[in-house]
Parts: sequence; structure tokens; C-alpha cells
Amino acid sequence: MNLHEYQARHILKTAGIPVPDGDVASSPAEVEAIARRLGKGVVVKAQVHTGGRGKAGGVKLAKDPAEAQSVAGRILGMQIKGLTVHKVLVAPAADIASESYAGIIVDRSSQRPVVMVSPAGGVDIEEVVAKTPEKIFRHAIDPRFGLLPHQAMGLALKLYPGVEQARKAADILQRLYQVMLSTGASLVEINPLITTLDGGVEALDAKIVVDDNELDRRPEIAALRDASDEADSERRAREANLTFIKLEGDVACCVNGAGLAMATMDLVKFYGGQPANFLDIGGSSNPQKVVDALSIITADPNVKSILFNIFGGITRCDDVANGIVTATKQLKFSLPIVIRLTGTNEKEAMEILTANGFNAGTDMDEAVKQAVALAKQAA
Amino acid sequence: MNLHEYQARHILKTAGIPVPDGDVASSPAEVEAIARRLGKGVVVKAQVHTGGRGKAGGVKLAKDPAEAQSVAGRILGMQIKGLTVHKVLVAPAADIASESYAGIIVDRSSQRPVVMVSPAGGVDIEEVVAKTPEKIFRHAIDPRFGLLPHQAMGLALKLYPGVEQARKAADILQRLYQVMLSTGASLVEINPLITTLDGGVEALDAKIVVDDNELDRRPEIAALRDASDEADSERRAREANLTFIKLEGDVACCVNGAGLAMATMDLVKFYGGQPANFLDIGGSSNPQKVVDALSIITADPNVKSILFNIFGGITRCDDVANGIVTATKQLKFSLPIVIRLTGTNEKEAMEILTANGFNAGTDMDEAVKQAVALAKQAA
Amino acid sequence: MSIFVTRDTRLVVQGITGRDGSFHAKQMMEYGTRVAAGVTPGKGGQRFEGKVPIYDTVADAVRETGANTSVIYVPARFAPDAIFEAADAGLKLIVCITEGVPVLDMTRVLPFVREKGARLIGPNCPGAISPGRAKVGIIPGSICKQGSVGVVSRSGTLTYEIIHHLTHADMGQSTCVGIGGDPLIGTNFIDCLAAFEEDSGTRAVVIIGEIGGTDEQDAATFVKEKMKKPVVGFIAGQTAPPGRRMGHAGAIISGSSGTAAEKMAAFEAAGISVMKRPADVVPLLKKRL
Amino acid sequence: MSIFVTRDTRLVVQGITGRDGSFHAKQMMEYGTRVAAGVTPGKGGQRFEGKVPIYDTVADAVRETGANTSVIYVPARFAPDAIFEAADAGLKLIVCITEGVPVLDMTRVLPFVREKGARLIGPNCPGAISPGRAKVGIIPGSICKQGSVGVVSRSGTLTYEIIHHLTHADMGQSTCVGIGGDPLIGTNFIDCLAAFEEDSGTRAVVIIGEIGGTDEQDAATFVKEKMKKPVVGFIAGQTAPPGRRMGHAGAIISGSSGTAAEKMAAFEAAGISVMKRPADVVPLLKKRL
Repeated sequence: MNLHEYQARHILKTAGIPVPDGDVASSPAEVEAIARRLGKGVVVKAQVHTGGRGKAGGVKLAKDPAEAQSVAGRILGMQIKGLTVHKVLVAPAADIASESYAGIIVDRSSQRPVVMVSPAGGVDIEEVVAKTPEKIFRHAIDPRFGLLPHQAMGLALKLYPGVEQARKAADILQRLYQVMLSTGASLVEINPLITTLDGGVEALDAKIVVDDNELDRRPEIAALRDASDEADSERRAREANLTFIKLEGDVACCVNGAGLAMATMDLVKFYGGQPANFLDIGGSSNPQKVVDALSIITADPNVKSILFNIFGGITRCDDVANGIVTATKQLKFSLPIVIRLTGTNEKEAMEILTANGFNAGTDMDEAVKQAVALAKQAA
Repeated sequence: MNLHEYQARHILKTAGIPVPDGDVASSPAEVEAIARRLGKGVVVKAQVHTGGRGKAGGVKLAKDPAEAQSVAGRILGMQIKGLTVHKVLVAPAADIASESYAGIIVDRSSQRPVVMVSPAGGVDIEEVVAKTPEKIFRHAIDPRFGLLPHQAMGLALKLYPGVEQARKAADILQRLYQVMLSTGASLVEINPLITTLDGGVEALDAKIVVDDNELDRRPEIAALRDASDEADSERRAREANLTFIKLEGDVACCVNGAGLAMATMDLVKFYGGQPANFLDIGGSSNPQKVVDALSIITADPNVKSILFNIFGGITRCDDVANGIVTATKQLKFSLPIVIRLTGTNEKEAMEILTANGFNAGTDMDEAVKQAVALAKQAA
Repeated sequence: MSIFVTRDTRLVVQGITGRDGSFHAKQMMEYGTRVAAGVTPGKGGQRFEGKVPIYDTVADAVRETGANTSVIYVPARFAPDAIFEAADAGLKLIVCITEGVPVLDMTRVLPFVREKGARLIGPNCPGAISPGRAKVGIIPGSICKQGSVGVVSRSGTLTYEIIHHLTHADMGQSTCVGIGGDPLIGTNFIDCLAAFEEDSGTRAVVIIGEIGGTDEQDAATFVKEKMKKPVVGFIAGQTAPPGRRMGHAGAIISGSSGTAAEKMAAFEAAGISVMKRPADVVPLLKKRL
Repeated sequence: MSIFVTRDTRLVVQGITGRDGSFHAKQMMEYGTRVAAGVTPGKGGQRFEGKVPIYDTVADAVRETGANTSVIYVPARFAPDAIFEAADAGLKLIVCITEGVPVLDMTRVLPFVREKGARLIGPNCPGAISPGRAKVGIIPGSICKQGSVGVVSRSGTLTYEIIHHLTHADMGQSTCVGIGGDPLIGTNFIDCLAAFEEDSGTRAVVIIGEIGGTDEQDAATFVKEKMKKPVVGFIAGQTAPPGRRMGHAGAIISGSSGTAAEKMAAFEAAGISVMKRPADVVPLLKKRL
């Protein structure tokens, strides 16, 4: 789960990391009031979960409260990469002496949280990694001992040769690791980490990505979710405990298991079709999940055919069959359905489906080919 | 540094460990008020840094506020092992179903914090260790991973076969370790850890000994020091950064280095004398330290002779000599002084002392013998 | 004749009285696995299905029954401690089925397990099965057949799909291992490939990867440099969009890295025959054997 | 010819620009110790006494100078991290002079040092000196003399007292090690006794213990079971009252355990000649050589 910049800033500030003043607003009038309180030039930044806000016109400077209000009027409500801007952050325009990068990610190969710093801040860090890797400095944290002071200092000295600023940056890195632990984040990032003209070191922009698996035990973090920033279908899927990702094609896929779901999408493509979604109904076999899944799939007007691909293990095929029967009765859609079922209780499932007028097979390739053909017919 | 029971209780409570209600008081009237608020039979417990309070009459039950007041009148001001009772804890008389022991100490051999639990609680745990060691269960905490839930549960199941109470005790053990870390303690102890008649698990009495080396970085803990509970000479020594322990003999010892100080005391005994104190003036050689040391030593009416034993390393002998000269001028005492100095700047020291009318030697045995003889003459 | 899970496996089931634990404990027993003990705190002294003794702690279970392997079905919030406990009790193989373990917990669990000299498979995995000998986890025994093909996979049902093809073509399996779909796991492809290369009962290996990370690329290097046995591979997620987590916490393309295309290219370059679709496993393996 | 500290010692001084660090760095240089580098964050690039290069980090110092040993003079609140840093930089011998390090910090420092394969001496110790070769720490070089008696002690000035007697009797020392007076230390008596037993330059050993803990008892067992060289011992604190910390954090008699009497008895039982007073070291050693 991504946090908004204003949420991440607040968390960093609470953890003792210097963050410039500022506040979040959802109307131009609020923006005007905040700008007036800050009492100098401000920056108004769209709060949406996507990169490239600046290029899209979602970040603007304003020299006074009136300009801030008018700028906010243009940003609020705008669309950035398909997401509507509902909130803006208003912060003082900073006196920036230098821009660096500081972040911690959980790294797969070292299996540790890895701190990365770079004096090349304020730009996309992946670009720095790709183009000037010598400007990236890394340290893999041993979680048994934490980020030790000298380790943080060693990194900080790569950013600032002056020991005073390095000490401040080292302190920020140690606190950033504490933020990672206390929020259950898989990524915490300050970009840019700036030095101010008076020698301070501050987090100008912050990003926190929380590990979804942490949300159950961190209700205070889970409460920060901004549902307005999710596609409607994905929100519904999340609430129904389904893993759903909308794609651009027309063959809807309803599969149990993430790997098989991806392989099914790939096979749709292989046979000349385009998958409309990724959808994993998971391991358990509650028929209601099938109903929820079909309801979400059929809400997409692009969908031309529906493909079920179920390999029964923990999932019982008869439960899925019952779900299909129930859903088609409840939802009253007219899209063609192709069903492939095999594994646990395959025979019972076939009987249920046949009794209700469905055809079903046991071969994945055949089913995919058929679903692709049906989508093409309908197009 | 020892914390008082009422201070330790408060820390445990703040850390989420169930502790019975109660409050601290320093007058019978306050005790009466607390007992009235608690609204049932109470126990009034002397808050002094020593064991055996109960036997000494420092712990009494009272059935109502009036009795609590009268009991408190007897306990407050009483002497227990030479310490005056200035404060009492007033707590509800507990409905105890069982008494266990739970403690964590930093163990020298495993070099780890070791949790100890025993179903034989409410008594001196050293006695349990000595007499029924099979009733003690230990776990050495790996500080890189902390006290893991299953480890705490494994110990808790040794106290309580019922899983509900064991879960409560396991939770208490984990919190107790957090208390150890957050207070910088070398010992945290709940004795007794009780079960109540309604199935609760509570810390009835608590003890925390803080590592003196932690106090600099934990001012909130250092502020809990109760100077009224220290011998006056020891408080003054502590404030002067001297390590001083008063003993019962008459040969005062003023030594640099703890090991040499002990060896000097031992040699006093070896030659038939009795040391009046342990005193380490430490490694640095500020003459003021010598003045402070002599001032503390000479305040003890038992002292009959003063022995300096200095092996100059970091400590410079001339600094000590200057200190002796200054102090004897300032303090105007008439006790005989025997001085042994050797090592760094020994020659300069001898010159200073001779010029000021002192004799000094370089041999430890000779000096000790002389100091013992002088004390005997004066007795 | 098989890796990790053998006839000598003596299993303790952590969470044996839970919904998933009890269901799969029965399945494993029916398959012939020696289920030596179960663990549920507070149920020590009872018996599961009237047969398997239940203990309060894994340490008790190990001491009393000599179990050497653990399988974990406890809820996610208890899973890290369950792994710690199994390793603490001296078990040398720990299979964690549980899904949803926070990755920061795994950063502490993994070094602990290694220090104790244990092997962890998972979390968020279907476990392992050595057909005809024993199964530890949830892979349906009915789709497997004893034989000499080793299977290792980051997936669950996709693995079943491929095993299904193998079994139908009469190509039995030595051991099938699901290593799990999380970004931080105890046993990776290379661990399994090395074990299969050593195992006299394995003649060829099927490796099933997916988008995200670089484990497949590392596996390819290992195959090229260290393996003599033929390897056939599949990568799921060719059509996955970047930046989205495809169900598995580990299945995410970051920037331009971790794509199916680069993994398939790495496989090809290492001499691994790459399937275009799951059904290709049979003809490709036949060609290599 | 000596243990731990030798002619090959190339030293980095952590806290070289501090009050204690600079004083003792000079003393060590004057004694002939090869002081290769100093470390003070923010003073990297400067030189100490116009000669010794100063670095911001120990890692820099090691990379640039090939130092193999560190000595730490930083204030107590920085000392644990200084030890971590030295071990992290790959130094194999770390001598921590600093007094006042919290014992809970040491519970984390010690396993770290061990994992890195380093030896820590101290904290709260006077360090080690191999007379005529090098000194690392604060033991005054002037009281020592090169020879073949090994000295190991928990104390500082008491050690000087005993070295003083040895030197006056013309009994030179191979190495004198002060292991420190704290309850948790990196190198204990047994480590030193074992090294002295191995060292061809050491003919006899003097061990100086004190009240508190059971290290002396363990040392006695080691002497009895593993040592051929003669050992002479002293225990300070026969007159110490129980329950009071006698200066050293580790010097405290708990209940009836850790007393001087039980330690002296353990020494006697192990064949260690026990001094009644420091001056006895010379006649006792003469008897055993």
C-alpha cells in the first residue's frame, strides 16, 4: 500500500526527521489559508499515487496566498495518469542548497533492508542506478543489530563531506530505518533529501510503501489507505479478498492461484487474444468469491468472454461450479463463459455444470483457445 | 542504582504489565487518603533499599483507612538496617491464588540477559537456587533476536499449566525484557508474580537495579535516585566522582584504581589493621579529587590514620601530592597521614611533599604497616 | 531417491488443530507420511484423530517423538514465531505453508534459521512431495506419480498443472518442491537445483519461475556452470504489467527488471529448454532425456 | 615471543584527537608501537603530531594503511559503536580502554565481534603490552621489562604494582594483558592462559583476579586441566563486603558467591601458587621456575 506524500511526511516528522512545515488541503480556500499561515512563497503539490506529477502539471510554485489559491484550483480535480487529484500538499518553497537521495528497501538478494544514498537526488533514482551507478552507495542492514551509528555515518559521509551535515544525515538514516520498522514498510524514501542555505538537512519529499502483509497488525497504518485513489474494480476486489488487476484486453480470466493466473493470461496472448485482467480467487473455495469475481469482471465493458481456469487442490471444483451457477443467476449478464476445471471434486463439478446448462472441459489449452475465439467473434 | 518498589511498579505498569492499584505516601494522612480511595484492606510497605523489610516490621496489613494510618505512623521514620523509612507504598491487600518468581539478570558466563522463572515465588530466590535448583527454569536471551514469543511461552508453561495464564505470564516476561532494555537495568524482578482468585496474573512486588553506566544517557531514570537512602559520605563521594564505600575499620585508604584499592584494604587486614573504607580516586589526576577524598574520609570519626597508596600511571604522583598539600591546609585535621607514591612523576611528588613537611615512601607494604601501627597507637 | 522429503521424514505439524492444519494433517497421513506429532499450545496431552500426540511446544514434540521436520499451518501473525520455534527446537527442515508473513519479519527469521543449521522452505508455499514416499504441505498427492523428474517452482496451482502433464505422460517425479511466491524465502531455486543434481533418483529437472526478482537468472547461471542434468523451464507473467503485484508478493516487475522476457532469455542462454506453454513440458523433456 | 600484541601490530587509534587518545597515542609511539592511523570523524585528512594520518572512519583507515589492531579511547557513549566499527572494518584485535560502557550494550557488541572473527580486549581495561615490542593501551612502558613471564589481570594499577615487583626482581615479561574489570568482557582469563601456554616466549604466568563472578574458578579449572607452565595467582578483595560494587562494575560479591576466599581455594586446588600480598609474586615465581 502506498502512502501519500503528506502522510509519509507526517510519519517522518513524528519520528524526529526534520521536515519543512506544510499541510494538506482539499479545497483552494484551504490552500489559501495554509499559504497565508506559512507566510511566504509556497509549493502546491498534487497528492496522487503516481510518479511524474511535476511533468503533468501537478506541482506548482506560488508567490503568495492568492496565487496559491488559484494554482490549487487548477490542480485539484485534474487527472494525472488516470487518477483524480483530491488533495494537495502546501509547503513553503524551500531554499535548497543541495539535493540528495536516501532510501531503504527490502532487498531480495541480500534478504535484508538495504539503505541506498546518492548525492544525485531529486531525480528518479532508478535512472541514477542505471546511468551513473557510481553515484549510488549501499549498505545492507543486518536486522539482528540494526543500522549502527558508524554505518549510517559512513553513508552520510558519501553525501556530505562536512561532518556536521553528515551527522544530521546519519541521524536521519537511523530514524528512517525506525520508520521502516514501525510502519511495516517495504520501502521508505526521501527524495530529495536537501541541505538548506543555513546548513540544515531536511526531507523535502517522502515516500512510504507499506507491506500489505503488515496491515492486519497495524490498523493505524491501514487507516491511511486512500480508497479514492484506487480503481473502483480493484477496491471492490480488495474488499472481497480477491487479487484483481485490470488490464486492457477483452478475455476475462478467473483463476485460482497467482502463478496459474499469470500463465493463463500468457496463454490467452499465445493464442492471439488479450487478457482483460489478472484475477486470483485464492485457495479457499467459498462460492461467494466466484460471485464477487464475476460481478467485478462483468462490470468491465471491454470484456467479451469469460474464462474460468481452475486446478482444484485446496480449491474444490464443485464449489467453483456452484459459484458460477449462483452468479450467473444473480448477475444476469450475457457474456459467453468458458470453463476449465480439473483436480479436487472435478466429477461433482462437471455434474453441477451440466445440470445447469454449462459446458466445461479439463484441458487448459482448449479452454483458452475457445475463450479467445469467442472474444474475437463478439468484437 | 536501585529503584524503589513504588518506582519499579510504576515502570512496569507503564510498560503494560498488570500491577495492582496503589500509591506512594510520605505521611500517615496521605496513607489514610490512599487507603480510603482503594476502599478495602491494604498493605503498607516501607520503601527502603534493603531486603528483609517484612521481618523488620516494615510491611503491615491494615483492614481499614484508620488502621492504615496508624500502621503508617509506626513504619514511617523507622530504621531498617540503618536506613530511615521516608516513604511507604499503600496497595490493596491482594487475593493471592499462587506466588511465582520472574526475573531477568545480565549473566556473566553466558554474557546474555537470562530470564529466570520459578513456581517457588515470594521467597528469596537465591535460597531457591541453592536449595531446590530443580524449581528454577532459565532461558538465555539472544539479544540479537530478543525474547521470542515461544521462548517466553516455554518458560510461562513451567509456571502455569493452563494456557490462558501461561499466555499472560509470557506476555509479562516479554514486557519485562522491554523494561530491562528501556531502563538500562542489570536486573528486573517480579517477586512474587501472583495469580489472583479470578485468574489474573499480576506483579505484586517489583525490583529494578539500573546499571550505573546507563544513567548518563537516561536522565529520566537517573532522576529517580533517592539520595535520602544513601549514606551521606557515599552521596558526597558520588557527586565528587569518587568511588567510596564506608567500612567499619579505622585505617582510611585513598588509592588510585579499584583493584589496587581492594589489595590495599586486604594488606591493611594482613598487617593486623581494619580498613575504614574502599576509595578509588580514579585514573585522572585532578588535585581537587584528593581534597574531596580527604574531606569525606576525615568526616568519619572512626578513622585513626590515613593511608595514601598511589601507583602513578595516568594518575600523576605530583598531582596527588599537590592535592594532599592543599587539602591538609584547607581541612585542618590532625590525623596522621602515611603516603606511598610511585610511578609517573614520583620524583616531583616527593619534592613537593618534602617541601611541605610530609614523609613519603615508595613501598606499599611499609606504608601499610606504618598506617596500621599509627591507627593502633591512636586507639 | 528424492530431496528434502524422504521415507525418513518424521513430521511435526504446527497448528494441527486449526482448520487448514487438521485438514492437511489428515491428507498427509492418508498419503503415508509419518506424522509423529502435532503442536497447539494448550492442547498438549490430547491426540489428533485419536492417533497423533499433541504437544504444547515444538521442543516437547521433538523430545518425545524424535521428529525431524516441521510443517507450519498457523495464521500469518503467528507464523514467524512458529518458524523461530521450530528452528529453536533443532528441526532441520521447516516447511511454512502460511501466506501473508511480513517481509520484515522474514529478515529476522532467515538468519536465525541459518544459524540453527536448519532449512526453511517457504513461507507462502505449497510444500514438497516425494511421490510414493511422503508429502509435507498441500500439493495434492493424487496428481503425482513416482519417478525421476525433479520439479521446483515459485507457484502453487501452476505447478500442479505442470505435474499433471508429466503424470499423464507417465513421467513420474522424484520430488516436487514449491519454494513459495514471497520475495524473501528460505530455500531458493539454486538450493533445489543443487539438491536435484546430487540426487541419484533425479534424471531431469523442471523449473517454474515467474516475474519479479532475479532468482531465475541466478538459477540459470547455476544450471550453466554446475549442472549436468537436463533442465526444462517455464516463466509465468509474460503479459504482466510493470509495477503491479501479481498476487504473489514477490511477483512484481520493478522498472525494467524482473520481466519474463529477460528471465526466458537467461534460461535459453544457460541451455534450459524454455516452454511456451505449460503443455510443452512433456515434449521438451522427452527431447532432453 | 608474546601474545596478541607483537612487532607486527599496526595500530589504528580511535579517538586519537581526544584528551586521552592523543596523550596515549604519543606514549605508544614513543614506546615504539607502529601507530598507523588515527580516526576522528570530521578530521579525516589531517595528521596527528604531523605524522600519523587521521581518517573519518575506521574502514578508511584500514583500507589506506593496512592496520590490523585498534585501540579505543572514545567517551563511553560512543564506545559500543567504536567497537562495532572496528569489527566491521575487519580488524582482528580491538582493545577498548573506555570505562563506563553499559552492560546491555556489551550483550550486543560481543556476538557481533565474534561473528566478525575479531578479538576484543576490554572494555574498561588498561590494554596490553609486550615489553620491548609494542604497547596497546595505557600500561606504563617504564615499569615493564622484556622477559618471559606472562601477566593477565582484571585490574589496572594493581597489575602495575605486580609488574613493578617483577621488573625490580629482574623477571621480565613476555606480555601483560589487562582484561578489564567489567562483568562482560571480550577476552577472559582462559583466552589469555591458553595463548600464554602456546607462546614459546612465555615460561610462567601470573594471574591477578578479584571478587565477583566465577572467571577465576573457570581459569583454575583450565590451569589444572590444560596447562603445563607454572601459574602464580592473586585475588583482590578479601576484605570487600558483599553486595557492594567495589569500583569495577564486575567486582561485586553476590550472596555467598564470588568471594575472594572461594577463588583462592580454587586456585590452590588447581596448583596455582597463591600470593598473600602483591610482593609475594617474586618468591612464589622463583619457587616455580
